[in-house]
Amino acid sequence: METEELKKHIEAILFISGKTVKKRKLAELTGASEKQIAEAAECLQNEWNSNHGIILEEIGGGWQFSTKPEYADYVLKLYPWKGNLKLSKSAAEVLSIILYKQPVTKAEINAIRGIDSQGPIATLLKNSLIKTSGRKNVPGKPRLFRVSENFYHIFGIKDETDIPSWDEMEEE
Amino acid sequence: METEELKKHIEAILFISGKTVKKRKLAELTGASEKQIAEAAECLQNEWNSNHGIILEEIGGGWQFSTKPEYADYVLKLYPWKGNLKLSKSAAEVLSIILYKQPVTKAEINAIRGIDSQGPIATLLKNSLIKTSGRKNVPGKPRLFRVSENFYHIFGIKDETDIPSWDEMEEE
Amino acid sequence: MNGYFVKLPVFEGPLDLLLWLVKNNNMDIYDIEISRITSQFLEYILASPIPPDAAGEFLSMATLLLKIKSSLMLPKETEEYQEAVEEKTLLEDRLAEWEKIKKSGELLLEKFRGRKFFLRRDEPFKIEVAKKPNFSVFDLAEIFAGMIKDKKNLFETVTGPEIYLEDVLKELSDRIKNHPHVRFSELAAANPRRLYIAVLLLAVLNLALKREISINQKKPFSEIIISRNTAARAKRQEANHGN
Repeated sequence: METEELKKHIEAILFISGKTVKKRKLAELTGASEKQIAEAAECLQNEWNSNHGIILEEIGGGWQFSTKPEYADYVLKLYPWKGNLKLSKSAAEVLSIILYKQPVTKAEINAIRGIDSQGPIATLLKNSLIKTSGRKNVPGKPRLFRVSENFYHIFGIKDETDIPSWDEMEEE
Repeated sequence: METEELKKHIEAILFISGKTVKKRKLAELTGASEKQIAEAAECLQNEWNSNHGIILEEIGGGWQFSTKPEYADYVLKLYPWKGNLKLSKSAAEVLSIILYKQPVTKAEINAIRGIDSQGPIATLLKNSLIKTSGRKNVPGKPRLFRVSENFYHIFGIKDETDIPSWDEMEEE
Repeated sequence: MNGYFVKLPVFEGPLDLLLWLVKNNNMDIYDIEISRITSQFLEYILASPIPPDAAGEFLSMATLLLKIKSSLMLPKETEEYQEAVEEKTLLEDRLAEWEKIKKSGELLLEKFRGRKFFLRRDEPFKIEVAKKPNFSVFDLAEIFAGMIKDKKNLFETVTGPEIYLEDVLKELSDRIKNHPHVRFSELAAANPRRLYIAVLLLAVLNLALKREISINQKKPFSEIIISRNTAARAKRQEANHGN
């Protein structure tokens, strides 16, 4: 498929989805290579990001459309709950633990924080920033937590390389 | 607000919504007049409908983004559970009664069909082809049914003036 | 109290407080002066209200610090001293880890603030382009016109002579004797009233049960074909003959 056509396909897919579609998925759907997808998406990004109310973003190993922040007010009038997400310091810390230690159990999170984390975990689950993913094979079979797809969107993270590594955190 | 800016607002709102937003609602959100909205939207439509995988459509007294038919397959690939809409003969009858007699109560529908219509009404509601809209001011205050915005989209008609008159059908 | 606790931050847990004390004393996180930290830690929890749900954690940390502190005062050769050194190292590792988590939490909060107004739909298009109906709006018009024209549906009332199953059964048996295949709609057309059609249907089911006829319908709402069941009849005649 030539790039011009591929661009339209990507637009349609991203519009339908309304959230991130992974590069791999885009390649699978269109039959193009991931390299071609990346080229077409960058091309689209240039076109979109200058003249429109919506922009194309590279997020969580894929691409998505988002509204430009300057138009958020109008969107929030229509969907006020979209602006309701509030993140406390403790929720951000629990989220960091899950990000770096995933998959991780509640007991492990508690051990790192030195304090019970039931509240922040519930908030993060409610806001779809984390998800449960299987159970750990230890007595009691506790649930394991991971960050969710929404996590990458909320924090605008392109992919894993966009997060400082655990070792890098120390050097600062 | 000048047209260029208004266009971006409309884009952002329609993208987030993912369904029809009425002209009146767009005007209310942006503070523009309905005439300005119509102008901006037509302008957007010209730009969109030639160069993109998605088009802007005037549907049911408002505007919405849709994928071009040639990309519609991606909806099925991304969300395979969305099949074709198959309506039974009785559902089609009830839908036609609601279309031409709206707003109409279940008792009125039953009277025309000579048979209880609970089943077909439930199916139509489930498929968002009809909606309830207020109650009739008669004993028991029965709910009134109308066709929904989704109906206009699915049957590809702009608004009420686009509905064929059934008298004409009879004359043929 | 050396002004330590002026403008005290809120501490989430004991590690949080410990880290703050280490930083405030300009200590190396990997070389904590346990005795100084312990006394400050105790001063804090005695002087400040501890969040009730975290009191246990603060107290158990205080116990740990006191234990390490006292063991470290023993001669280096003792087992307790060695154990305390290990516990101190473990605590320092935990503290270092907590520091990284805090930093990363701050980083996330910063990213979050910058991203708050990038909104996306988060769900697929409500409108399903692939959902094409199996008929058009013109078909709907036709269906409606058909129903309205067919007004007998609307005004039918059940009056007039009663219809008995026996009569209809007999009629049906006679009819089927002369015609091997009959359409249900033909039979119904003879008396297109709902009561008659209902009784007719009962009669058909009755004969089908007796295996006098077989009934056949290709799909729902299509024509019902009633056929004389010759095989059954032949069988019965055979049986009669045998008698």
